[in-house]
Amino acid sequence: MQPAAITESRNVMESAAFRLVGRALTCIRGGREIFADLGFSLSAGEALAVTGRNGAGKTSLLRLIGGLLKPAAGTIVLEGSPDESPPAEQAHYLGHRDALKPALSVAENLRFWHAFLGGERDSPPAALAAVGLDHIAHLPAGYLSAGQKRRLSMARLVAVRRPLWLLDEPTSALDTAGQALFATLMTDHLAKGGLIVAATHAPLGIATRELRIGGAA
Amino acid sequence: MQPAAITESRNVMESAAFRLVGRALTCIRGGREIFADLGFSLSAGEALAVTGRNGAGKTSLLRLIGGLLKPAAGTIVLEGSPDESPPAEQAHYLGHRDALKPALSVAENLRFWHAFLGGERDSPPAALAAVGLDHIAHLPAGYLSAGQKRRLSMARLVAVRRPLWLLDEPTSALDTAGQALFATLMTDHLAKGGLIVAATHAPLGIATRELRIGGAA
Amino acid sequence: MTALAALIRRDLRVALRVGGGALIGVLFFLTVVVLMPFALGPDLALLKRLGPAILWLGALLASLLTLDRLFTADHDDGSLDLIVMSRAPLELACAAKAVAHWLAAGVPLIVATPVLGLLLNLDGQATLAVALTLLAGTPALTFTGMIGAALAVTLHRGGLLLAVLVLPLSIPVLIFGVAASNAAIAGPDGFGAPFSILCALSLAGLVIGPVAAAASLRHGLD
Amino acid sequence: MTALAALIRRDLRVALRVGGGALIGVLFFLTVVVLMPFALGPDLALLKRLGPAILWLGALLASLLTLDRLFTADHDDGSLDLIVMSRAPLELACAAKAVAHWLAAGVPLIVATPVLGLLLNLDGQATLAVALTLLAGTPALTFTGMIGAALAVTLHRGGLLLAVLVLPLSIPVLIFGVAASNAAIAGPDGFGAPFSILCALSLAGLVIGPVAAAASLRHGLD
Amino acid sequence: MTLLDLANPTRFLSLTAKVLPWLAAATAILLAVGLYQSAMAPDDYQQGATVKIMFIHVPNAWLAMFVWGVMSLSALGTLVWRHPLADVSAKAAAPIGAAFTFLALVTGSLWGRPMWGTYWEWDARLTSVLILFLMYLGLMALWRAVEDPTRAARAAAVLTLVGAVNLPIIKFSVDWWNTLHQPASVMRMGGSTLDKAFLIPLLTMAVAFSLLFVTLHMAAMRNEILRRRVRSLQMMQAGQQAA
Amino acid sequence: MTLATMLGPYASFIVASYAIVGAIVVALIAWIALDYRTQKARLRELEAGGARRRSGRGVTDIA
Ligand code: HEM
Ligand SMILES: Nc1ncnc2c1ncn2[C@@H]1O[C@H](COP(=O)(O)OP(=O)(O)OP(=O)(O)O)[C@@H](O)[C@H]1O
Ligand SMILES: Nc1ncnc2c1ncn2[C@@H]1O[C@H](COP(=O)(O)OP(=O)(O)OP(=O)(O)O)[C@@H](O)[C@H]1O
Ligand SMILES: [Mg+2]
Ligand SMILES: [Mg+2]
Repeated sequence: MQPAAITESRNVMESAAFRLVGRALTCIRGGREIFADLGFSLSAGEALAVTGRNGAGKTSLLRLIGGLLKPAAGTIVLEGSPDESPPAEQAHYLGHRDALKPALSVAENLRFWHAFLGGERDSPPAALAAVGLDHIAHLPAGYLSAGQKRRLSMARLVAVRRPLWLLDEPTSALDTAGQALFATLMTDHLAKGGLIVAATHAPLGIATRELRIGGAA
Repeated sequence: MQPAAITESRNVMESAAFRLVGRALTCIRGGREIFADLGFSLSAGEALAVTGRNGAGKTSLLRLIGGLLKPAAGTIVLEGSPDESPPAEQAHYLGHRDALKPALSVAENLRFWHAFLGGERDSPPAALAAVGLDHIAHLPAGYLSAGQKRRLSMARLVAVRRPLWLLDEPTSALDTAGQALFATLMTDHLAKGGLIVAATHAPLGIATRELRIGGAA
Repeated sequence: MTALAALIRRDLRVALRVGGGALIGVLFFLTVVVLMPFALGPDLALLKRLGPAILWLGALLASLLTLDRLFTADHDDGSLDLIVMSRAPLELACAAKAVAHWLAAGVPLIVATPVLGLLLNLDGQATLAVALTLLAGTPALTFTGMIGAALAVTLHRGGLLLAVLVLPLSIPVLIFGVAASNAAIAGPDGFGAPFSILCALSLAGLVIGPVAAAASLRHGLD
Repeated sequence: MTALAALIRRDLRVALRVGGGALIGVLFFLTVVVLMPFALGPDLALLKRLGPAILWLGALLASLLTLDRLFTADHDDGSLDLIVMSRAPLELACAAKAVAHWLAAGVPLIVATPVLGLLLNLDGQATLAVALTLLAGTPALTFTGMIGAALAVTLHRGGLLLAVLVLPLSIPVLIFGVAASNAAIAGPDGFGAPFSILCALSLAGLVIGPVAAAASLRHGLD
Repeated sequence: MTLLDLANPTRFLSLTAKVLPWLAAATAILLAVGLYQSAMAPDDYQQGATVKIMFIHVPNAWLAMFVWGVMSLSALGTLVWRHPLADVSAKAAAPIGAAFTFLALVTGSLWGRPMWGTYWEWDARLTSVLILFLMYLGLMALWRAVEDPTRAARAAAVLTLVGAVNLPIIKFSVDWWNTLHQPASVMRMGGSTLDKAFLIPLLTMAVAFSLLFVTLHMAAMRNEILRRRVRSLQMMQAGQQAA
Repeated sequence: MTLATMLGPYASFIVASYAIVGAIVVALIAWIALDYRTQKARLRELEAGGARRRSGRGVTDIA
């Protein structure tokens, strides 16, 4: 379907000085206030590790940035974005759920997101190889182990280029080699001027700034 | 529904010298051989950490022990079990999926498993308190964060006593406090003569023997 | 026993709270009945004659609509693993789930019958007879449908394929259900035979359904 | 455009693979039609008269059987988050999903109509007319059903609303569909009016459905 | 050669390779004889030449039911004895059975038009054959829908057995239902006293078609075994590349 | 004497039924024969590619 890699020389991430800024954010879910008056700012090439206890609101913050939740107060903007598009359209979201269809093969799943997400892209087979899944490209995604599913999600980050990565406990289920691989991918992304916001309980293996959300549970 | 705790003084785990033994196990899934000729043995009070790369077959091994997969060859027995019951009926299985109904409240979910699984039990509210979820017992389980869901699954291990725990990456999504809490729970369980088989990529915080599965992906 | 009661209670609670299944069933049932006058034209006598058949068709199709996620929902959230591993025999657990489903989706249909009888111009006694046959026969629909629901887990399949597999299995129930209702309307004589066959089908389903479903679940998990 | 085409292709592929393939749709309608004589009795004249209603009921059932998880499936596996975040307008993405659903569940019915017409003893022209009304009307079923499917995601306890909202919405479609088919069978005169209403319903659905679904998805995610 | 030998697929392959040509030849000869006999058969005083349809209609109808029986036995083999050849046999039989059922329907319809004046009647026997056909198609869809043959085999076995219980019920209930509503408008010659002139070609054709089934079934089973070998080799190659 | 006169007024039905039976049977045979060829070819291809069935797996190897 999507034959070869689209490797333009112009690179959005390099050309613009991105800054992701959240101001005075309040999040209310199910009638309960999760956090209030939260602010942060992140420049191109930086990674932000969002930490906090279970139920503190890390996932909620990522979903706010991705536009999947609306803040009760406050704003989130991606400054320096060339086309005034909302952060969601500049972002990859890697959540707990892998966005895979078990009935489709590994390659089909990736090809779908590759075609659907659009924008600047690399070739799906190369992305599969990058995450070490090329030898099982023909298997139905339903056959994959937990870590293999995670790797397939990671392949999406490689196949489609987006400046902002929103990662929710990205290394869970990955083996040691997988975690190292993922650290390399993130380092590459940052080196190209990308931004990363990652909710995590474990060290990510890259240099990060930390945003600790209070809250309890 | 299930009113109070049933705390008999007789304790199955203490009374019998359990041993979980797997011999010459071969696992075939989807026509592919995952591992072959695997053996292990585990005595009461011991924990076995199953490690290996993504797709090596850790989850598959746990499911074999739990009777959820049939081995292509080999046997798994729980020696010293008082009533000749298969390992599955003596086991708790904590998988990736949390076995929770989002529409039911936290307390209702736990009460259901408490009543359904039967056998020796502790009171559900006490179990909720033990995993630090008592203050949100009335919330629908669908509202929980990833770590809170995991804690609710852990509560099942506490509320219903089973000698054998099968844990698939049990600490994923838990915060530091949660991991420490879980380590305490496991230590208690082992001290009472329980057995633990845990697939994991991260240290569990308890003393374990290790079973490394070869394989790749 | 507590285990099975707990399972029934949980499934009922989920069904009532999520609402979907049972209500879709009843509304679909209603739609089928409402549509008929438009399809048949203003022929009241014909409508009355076809009443039981229409109600039974509605019941059959409605149960099909609500059954397909009976086991898949539990499979998807991991509950099914624990149910299979538990000390309660899987056959009984399957039967318990079927009972809960019937209470949540079958009973509302029977309760709705008198209202729909009005729409179809059935008189009181006829409506009662149809409701009675539904009471005796819908369990059979649930139990045969359950086999399909279990296959859906085994096969990782759903939707129309399952309907195709299950519908032929429920034809006898339909035949005897309609026959018993028609007999009851015509007079009390011919009612006994088809009605007892209907009951027999439900009883047979009570045995075959859970056994077949459990067999298919046991072989099919992975 | 590539994005939407990819979405349609994926949904079609999943539907065909999970549902068992393209032929299953045809088989499903065959099964539903074969069911009818068992309930109504082997009366060819009656079957012929009910033919369009039976076909339309089959269409409604097929779309309901597969519609309820149109968005919930994507929500449960996390795809929906990415679809909402993507650069493709959500309205168009919803429309694409509806198109895929219609292709998988609606088109097989239309293709199968000639076979079923034979079994129901419809003559060639009548069969053609029924197929035509299905072609014009089934999109309306899909598009109204889509609103309910989107609500099911938004309101976690949403099956309830799905049923309450969607089925009444589809009753007019059924009524006009059956009316148009019956008119066509009776003679060419009365066909125009109900048929144009049917087309209007489909067109209105084409606009309202995706917009309403997208609105509900946008506000409802959490 | 014991049954145990046959259980081994490799043994099965080599054995059937020897048997198959003979079976095929016997089938061809018997079919030719049957066709000749039916061509020579006299016209029926009532049905005229259309009675010739009987010689193909009845064998196909018999086989349609017989094949489901074969599949039911295979299903037992799958579920009870876990016999791998039983899966293969069940899967191979389904399309052949469906073809015979289809032919029974078509030839019956073509016979019905001159005899009853209609291609299709919602008659008891006809309807139950149509259901049988639908069940065959459903089963084939099931086999096709699932890539993993062992997994499909068990599901198909459960369904085949439930169908085997169900078919007689349908047949019986439909009979009952027809007599209730209206007397059967079906004119049957009745299997009772068939003239020798018709009986002999009919029986020849029946035997010929049965042989045809055995031959096709055996060949299809061989194909299925090969297909599974291909599959397991492919899987193993994927595994080797992974390692 | 043509076929039609020999078979009476319903010749077309008789011929059609024999023809359809013939066609379907031939199609079945052709399908099975073709299937055999393709499976054989794929097997040869795979074995040429170095894949080898392990011996001693006996009965399970076809599953
Ligand atoms: C679609 C239409 C038809 C179908 C599906 C059908 C089906 C069957 C079946 C299943 C049998 C085997 C029943 C048994 O052995 O118990 C059978 C036998 C037979 N059929 Fe048909 N049939 C059809 C039309 C006809 C017509 C039109 C005629 C002749 C007027 C006919 C004459 C016979 C005869 C003579 C037998 C042999 C009866 C016997 O063995 O006692 N069939 N048919
Ligand atoms: N349902 C299935 N059908 C067929 N093959 C499967 C299925 N599930 C898993 N597999 C395959 O079995 C192998 C082992 O899977 P398993 O889930 O046991 O791995 P794991 O060791 O738990 O990996 P991870 O660390 O990623 O959780 C994988 O290669 C996977 O592709
Ligand atoms: N859908 C929802 N509706 C209402 N409340 C919710 C919902 N999802 C989560 N919450 C609540 O919001 C709070 C924050 O949840 P969130 O998922 O953001 O936590 P988190 O920091 O990601 O926790 P974890 O470390 O466990 O993943 C929790 O207390 C949770 O109960
Ligand atoms: Mg979280
Ligand atoms: Mg695993």
